[in-house]
Amino acid sequence: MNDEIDMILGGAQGAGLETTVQILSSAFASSGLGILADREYYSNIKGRHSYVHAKVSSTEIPRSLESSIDILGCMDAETVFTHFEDVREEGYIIYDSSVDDKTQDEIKSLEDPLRERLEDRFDELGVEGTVSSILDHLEEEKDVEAVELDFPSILKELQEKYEMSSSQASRYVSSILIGAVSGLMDLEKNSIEKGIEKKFEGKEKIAEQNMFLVGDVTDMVKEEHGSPLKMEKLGLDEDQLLMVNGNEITGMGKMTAGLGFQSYYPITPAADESLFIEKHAGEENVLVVQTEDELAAVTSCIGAALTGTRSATATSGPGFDLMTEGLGWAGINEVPMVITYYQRGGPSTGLPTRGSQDDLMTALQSSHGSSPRIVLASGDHHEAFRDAVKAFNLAEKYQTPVIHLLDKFLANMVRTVPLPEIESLTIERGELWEGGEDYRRFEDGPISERAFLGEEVMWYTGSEHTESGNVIEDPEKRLKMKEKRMNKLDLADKEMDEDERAIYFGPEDPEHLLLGWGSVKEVAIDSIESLEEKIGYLHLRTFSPFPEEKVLSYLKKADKVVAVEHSYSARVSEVVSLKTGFEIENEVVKYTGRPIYRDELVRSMKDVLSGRVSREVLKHGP
Amino acid sequence: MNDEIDMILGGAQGAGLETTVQILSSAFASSGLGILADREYYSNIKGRHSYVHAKVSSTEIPRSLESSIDILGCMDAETVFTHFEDVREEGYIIYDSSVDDKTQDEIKSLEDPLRERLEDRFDELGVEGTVSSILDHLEEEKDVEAVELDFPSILKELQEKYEMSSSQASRYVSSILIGAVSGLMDLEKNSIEKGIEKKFEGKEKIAEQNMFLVGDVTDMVKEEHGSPLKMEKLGLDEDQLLMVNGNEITGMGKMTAGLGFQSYYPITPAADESLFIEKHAGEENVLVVQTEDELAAVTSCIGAALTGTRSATATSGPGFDLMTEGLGWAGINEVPMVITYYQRGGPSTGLPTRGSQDDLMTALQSSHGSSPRIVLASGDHHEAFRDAVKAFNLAEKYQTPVIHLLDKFLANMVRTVPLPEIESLTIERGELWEGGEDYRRFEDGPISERAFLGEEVMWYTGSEHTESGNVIEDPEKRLKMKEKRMNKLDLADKEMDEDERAIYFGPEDPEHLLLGWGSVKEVAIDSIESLEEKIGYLHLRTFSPFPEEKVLSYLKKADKVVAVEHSYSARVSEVVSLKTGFEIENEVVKYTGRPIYRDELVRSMKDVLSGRVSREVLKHGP
Amino acid sequence: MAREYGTENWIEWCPGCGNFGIVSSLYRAFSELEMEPEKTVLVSGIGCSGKMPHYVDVSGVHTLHGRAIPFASGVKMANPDLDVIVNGGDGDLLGIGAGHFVALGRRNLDVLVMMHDNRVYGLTKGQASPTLPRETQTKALDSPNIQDALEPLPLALISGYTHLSRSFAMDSDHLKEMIKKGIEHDGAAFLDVLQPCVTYNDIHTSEYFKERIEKLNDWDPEKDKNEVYEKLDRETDKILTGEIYKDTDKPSFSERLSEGYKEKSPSQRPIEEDGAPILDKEKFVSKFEEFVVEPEL
Amino acid sequence: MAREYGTENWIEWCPGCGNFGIVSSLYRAFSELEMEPEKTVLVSGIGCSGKMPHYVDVSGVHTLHGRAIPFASGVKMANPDLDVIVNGGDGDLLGIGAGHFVALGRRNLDVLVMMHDNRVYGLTKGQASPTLPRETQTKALDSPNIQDALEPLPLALISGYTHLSRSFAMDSDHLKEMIKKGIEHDGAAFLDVLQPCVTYNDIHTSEYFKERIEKLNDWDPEKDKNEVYEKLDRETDKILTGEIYKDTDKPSFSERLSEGYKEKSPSQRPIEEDGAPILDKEKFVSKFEEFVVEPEL
Ligand SMILES: Cc1ncc(C[n+]2csc(CCOP(=O)(O)OP(=O)(O)O)c2C)c(N)n1
Ligand SMILES: Cc1ncc(C[n+]2csc(CCOP(=O)(O)OP(=O)(O)O)c2C)c(N)n1
Ligand code: SF4
Ligand code: SF4
Ligand SMILES: [Mg+2]
Ligand SMILES: [Mg+2]
Repeated sequence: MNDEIDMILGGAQGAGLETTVQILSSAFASSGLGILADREYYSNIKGRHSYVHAKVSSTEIPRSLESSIDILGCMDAETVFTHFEDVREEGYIIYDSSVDDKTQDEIKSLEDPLRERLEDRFDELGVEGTVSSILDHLEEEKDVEAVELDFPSILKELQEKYEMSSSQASRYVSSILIGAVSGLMDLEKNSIEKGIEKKFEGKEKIAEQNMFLVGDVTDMVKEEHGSPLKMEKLGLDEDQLLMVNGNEITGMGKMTAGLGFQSYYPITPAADESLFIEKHAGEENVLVVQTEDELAAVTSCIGAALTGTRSATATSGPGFDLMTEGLGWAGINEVPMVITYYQRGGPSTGLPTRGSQDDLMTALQSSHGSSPRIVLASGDHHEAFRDAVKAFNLAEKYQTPVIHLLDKFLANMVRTVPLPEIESLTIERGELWEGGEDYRRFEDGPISERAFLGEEVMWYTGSEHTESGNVIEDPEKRLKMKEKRMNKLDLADKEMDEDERAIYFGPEDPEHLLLGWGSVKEVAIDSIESLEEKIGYLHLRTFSPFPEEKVLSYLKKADKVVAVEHSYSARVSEVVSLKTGFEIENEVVKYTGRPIYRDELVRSMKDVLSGRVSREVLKHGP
Repeated sequence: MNDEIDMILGGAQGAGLETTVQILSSAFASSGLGILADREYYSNIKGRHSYVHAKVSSTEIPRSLESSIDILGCMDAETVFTHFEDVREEGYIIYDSSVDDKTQDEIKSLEDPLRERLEDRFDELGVEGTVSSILDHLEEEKDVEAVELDFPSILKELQEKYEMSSSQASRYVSSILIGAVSGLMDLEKNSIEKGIEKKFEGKEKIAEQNMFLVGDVTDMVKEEHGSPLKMEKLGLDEDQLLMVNGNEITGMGKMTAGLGFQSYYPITPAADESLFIEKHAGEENVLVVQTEDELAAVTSCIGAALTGTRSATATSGPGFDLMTEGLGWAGINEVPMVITYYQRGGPSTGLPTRGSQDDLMTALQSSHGSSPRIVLASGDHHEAFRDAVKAFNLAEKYQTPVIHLLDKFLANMVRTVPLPEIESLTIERGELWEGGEDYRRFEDGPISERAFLGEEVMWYTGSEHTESGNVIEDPEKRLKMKEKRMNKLDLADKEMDEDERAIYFGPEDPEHLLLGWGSVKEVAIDSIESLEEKIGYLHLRTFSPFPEEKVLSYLKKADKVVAVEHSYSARVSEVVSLKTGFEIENEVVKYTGRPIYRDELVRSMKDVLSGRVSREVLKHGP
Repeated sequence: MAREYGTENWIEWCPGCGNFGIVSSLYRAFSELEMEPEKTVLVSGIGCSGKMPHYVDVSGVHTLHGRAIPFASGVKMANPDLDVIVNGGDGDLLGIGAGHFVALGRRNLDVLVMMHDNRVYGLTKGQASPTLPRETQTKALDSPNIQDALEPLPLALISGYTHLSRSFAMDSDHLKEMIKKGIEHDGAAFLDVLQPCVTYNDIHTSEYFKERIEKLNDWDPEKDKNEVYEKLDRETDKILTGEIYKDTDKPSFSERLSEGYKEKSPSQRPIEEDGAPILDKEKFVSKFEEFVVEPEL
Repeated sequence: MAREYGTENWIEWCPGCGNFGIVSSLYRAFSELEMEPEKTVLVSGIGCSGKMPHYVDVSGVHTLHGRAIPFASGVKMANPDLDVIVNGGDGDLLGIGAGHFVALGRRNLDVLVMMHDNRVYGLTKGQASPTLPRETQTKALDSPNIQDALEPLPLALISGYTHLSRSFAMDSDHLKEMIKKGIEHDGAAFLDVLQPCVTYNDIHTSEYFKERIEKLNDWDPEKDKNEVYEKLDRETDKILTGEIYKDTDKPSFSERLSEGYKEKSPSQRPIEEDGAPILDKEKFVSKFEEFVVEPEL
């Protein structure tokens, strides 16, 4: 019996992988297993290779992934070629035996560099290059068991039974994978059934057909291989869980916070959040508006915020660039609005469907001139939810824009999580105008009483202005108003608990320190636990106002400090240096856009802690 | 005899001040005097108070201004109210005696905060508040001599002589000021004549009328006051000088560099550069295109650069914000293009016609993801010219965008300068494709051979790409290409002389160090010379690649380091801290948008060096 | 009773500028409509035209160059009870802001857009604006304009605005009426205001416009688009003013939204009770039911 | 002799996508026109449509979402000897890029703009694009579209394009001809290509278009704008294809520039001689004479 299984399921974009994963995850979750699943795909609608890399656990909700896997589920030959080396000793490959003879040359969607590497690798391994030759090799060298399934004939059976065309039947490949995994792991039949019903709600016929196929394949696999990967069934200690990705949980957080207006212009990996909110607008009636571009997204969001509506927009790098002028306007006009910023691989269009943490400086420094902004960053689903709420509270409390940093990893990462503790949340709207004579929007400071458009007469302008919001160029008024605004950040710095802005994980009095933020959080925590050295992880949650004292106190005590980040140059080190003058000398970075795996982080940390290198660049993941 | 005169000439925007200053400057220059003139004005077309603050010298080209002046030339009562306290002991005020009875209440264009300060001040001084009461006060307290001229009757004379209408005559006020200054300083008649002829080229009649008026007033003033401010006439040691502002000299530099295409969208204080280039396109035939916005300005500039044309765009903060997405594209596509970035008061629309240095981080960090960029900053007219040329050389050498930072101070600052040494300039186009088979734009590295569109078939894309410029997501290719690009900056860092990137002025082995960049340069140099302490000034000229070693070596040796900048938070300290970890503890900043005056800098430096304060905020200038 | 809508701010425009005519017509229109100052929002861009809100005693949002329309859209969408009027320059709305100009028509959001059509970039000292005809050389231009002019009314027509009119800054009675009609229309309204810029446009002067203006008489604006397009024929030397087009059939933006929106707009909906989210645990679980898993242990 | 214009890159589009029809028509048009690969530049935005240049063996510039037109404009202005063709999506050109779309017309720059009109945002998974009619609910939409569609051809007409045509991705002969005409036209040309998106647009399918397309016959495109506008009447259920409008009188952008430009464009002018600036000291002094002062000492 196993308490943890790692797997990759792969296939061509648009060929049904999404369905496989949804049904399986739901089955895992309702069996009381914890799941964490990363989704990797090209900037492509159909045909390119995509895969899901998941960990399932019977003892906890998994926090990070391993580069090697127990199960490789292949919808096609490309998946075999792309991932065969990741299968562990004694692992399993589920595949379509009708592609046994395929070679990589026949797979047009394979990118050239991989093709070349494969050629070299096959030479090295002395493998002929067909799918079957690879499987033979794995069996010999690593005792990997092939779960051979003849997809065409399995589908044929379905086709005949339900009188469908062969092209219709071909859409059911997803269920072959489900069946095979279910067989190997001996999943409960009714948890799979529930998953299928949920997925095909209102389409009973289709659900039935899928169930048939799953059952069929499950039986075949069990018969042939038994259920070697059956999991212990301790289960998690909750009676209700959420199964969500980062886009969804963030959207839930925003709606819980009372979001009333969300503008967006479609962009990966942010758009799904807006679509999620639109779909669930429900009786809260959140108005979600698809604007003509990001210039309009940010400015309409500001306009809405001026009416007292909790307003936000969500975007990623290219869109954010276009929002920076608006951001400055919101700053000088003290507008509480939220930009939910999902980072992806840059620069420019870069790797639009891959993850990155390379926009930290962009979020902190973009937009000319200076005005206060608050920058939060979430490291997991739980933080994303809480930060989504907090962002609005801070925006309204300090009357200033808040940037909430997330990334593609989190956006698309599916996970089982405990229900958010809504009871512990508060909605803080900051200083509001209570009525009276002669309202002046920017009276007193640093925080003025805020009235909404519609309540009083007031003026706003992007130019330097008087307390009334009218343009002024007088030097002394300029000094006063600029200071008023900048002081808000100092106030926030005083009022916001440093312990919430930087969180420490690990042993008391660590010898060394790993420093990170955002979605390196969980792999970092898992990694320090795997290292022999006494090492802790300091997790940055708020970059502006920066928790200088707390961070410095940890940095100074550590023997070696190592920054870990998805970027070329460890932006977090730059920020730390800028804010504290402390120079972090070691870094582990990854900028292929693929997630950091626990084992590669552990390995690189060993290299760094031993002093062999001061910078390590991680590369795993196709 | 004097060897230096400080003056302010003021009047309503659009009332002729520009003419006064052009003619006077030209007269000064052709008399062999050095001149430096700052231009202050509102974001307004007509009616708001504007002024020119100048220093004229017979021994050198002045480098900085003083807050107090010898001559205050007033076209109207508002000028008297605004500047009367700046006149030195025994200074002169030229004014229109017909406004003797005016009080500030009658001047609607005066901003409220100044109005309130004046009221308090008049109370303090025990002054009644009319123009004449102020002059009386100055005469009593500071021995300031009023040069009373009855503007209406002087104009009446002109009107009668040349049979014009009174509204026509009113446009000649500028010549009254010229005449008065000319009288006080005993300027050569023919140098004034030359100035007038140049200004009114092709309009002989108008030139004549102005000459008449100038002569008339000169005589009146000399008769009444003599020429107490006559200057020594040593003259400067050059037979040809340029009299230019920063926009013009930068435009000249770009044209000398071989600029072929300049796109722009009008914005203060950048637009005048483009208009200057357009006007002088001449046989070089530079194509200057007014685009529909800055998104188009930057992207059309990139398009033009791809054809091998030296291409640039010029903008300021709000426009730059809109260019950041394009900048990232240029980065990943290794496009040599130049953005001439004139900083002005921010954030947002801010103080659009006032100066600032608050956009340093914006220039360095804007645009998501990371790609190399070179950032140069000029501190005076001479540097602006040389950097304009250098920007193109570096852009082409490293095949990457270059941002050339300037600001509003320099843009509008008129100055006599030696002719640029064109003989010493080179045009370096970097590695060019020499022909052959199978061209691939991004082959080898870090610098690839560049072919122009039109020469070979090639591809560009904002996505991560292969050597051929086709989209790729392969992780290893990604690593390679990203490194290739980032390595260019390391190469530039190796190849670019640190001594040109940071220049030191001052005594050998200074005890203390003043650190600055851009247009604080000259006032900083003048100031260290006025201080008793042994202090030097380190002038930063290149921010990326940052001259880390040289800067650190100076910083470490200094007892106290003081950053000086036109911004709220001394951005240069942030950059230094980010790049070197060195924390600069003292700063003198100014963010009213008015220039830093030598005396206020000296005063504040004394405070800082003595240890009384670590931060000083300068405020002088209305 | 008529109110006074002026403010105490010094007006920055050049003496004789057409903008004075526009602001005074606006005062009059507001008086006659008895606009509530708190419920009325003037949104402007950047330019001479953009300064307008500071001179009018209703709420004012002086935004960014080119972005008045999306700012205004956010305000109006979040609080449809407000009357929202955009003031923009021709550069602002049809140059840098042309994308938003077009997009507003597609939404038919109930906002009046007034364009200060002076054919130059006033505040940046007289460059050609998108309404300046080709080959025209105004004062500040070094050579004749090489870009063609956009025709604002046909562009608005194509974009989907449901109310189109034109008026002249110096004809206060007429302009006032057009402003009123624009405000009263339920949907996206566009008002092209011919505005002399006395400082930089020495061609399209007050006299120029006066000589060419032809007021629409007996013209029923509820016409087919083709007819309107033809009527606006630019080849003639006449400039039509008046209410040119009106479509009351096309639903306005808020009519396109759900019932719930109409009842309680985003700005009016409560979001907390005693500091706790309205969306409490129970509501949360039922709202997001499809994401809730109940493990069977 | 016809050349082959394909590349070796794997084509990313979904099987059956209309873009295959577009690219193959482009190959054919290029072959027939014998386009020189080095002198031909395809400029695209971001979207499924934006990937096009990678599949064509002429120079390709795959730019930013919405900015294909200004990128292309820079290329063409700096080197007018190149043939420049823009490929953009409907979102790219009429959503985020609408401002540039309009501005290109005002310049009448000699560029052909081909719009892949699939009425959805393909690459971002099927949101409504600006050409999707209101109340239409395509596959990926959660509720019917609430924004009106823009009409691309009337918009281009108003904007000043001097060549307008429409074709259908699945009618290769016709499309090829329209591409050729667009390339051959001297001035800004716009070609609206009806393009089925088989993955996200289940309404405007190949069949949908086939049923409605009416090819223009006996239509002389050199017509008055009013007539063209009327012809394009959107109320009918027909979709006209063919060469709809052509104006050869209006000077193209390069004709509007100085003689010097025509002789030597920015990309062709030498800027250095042996590493020294062409603008040497002597030339500098005479060029900037007005700024040179010769102090009389
Ligand atoms: C992003 C940006 N670019 C440029 C400017 C500079 N700018 C200020 S006003 C203006 C144009 C004004 O012209 P118009 O919109 O026609 O208004 P007018 O002054 O004529 O009323 C420009 C380009 C700016 N403020 N912001
Ligand atoms: C500034 C920016 N915003 C958003 C995106 C995301 N994006 C990529 S393609 C696309 C829309 C594609 O639609 P369309 O232009 O119609 O092209 P199609 O895919 O339909 O051919 C969007 C919004 C982006 N790349 N850049
Ligand atoms: S520049 Fe023109 S538009 Fe601007 S205020 Fe002056 S006259 Fe009016
Ligand atoms: S999503 Fe639509 S437009 Fe894009 S490739 Fe697929 S079918 Fe074509
Ligand atoms: Mg204008
Ligand atoms: Mg599309």
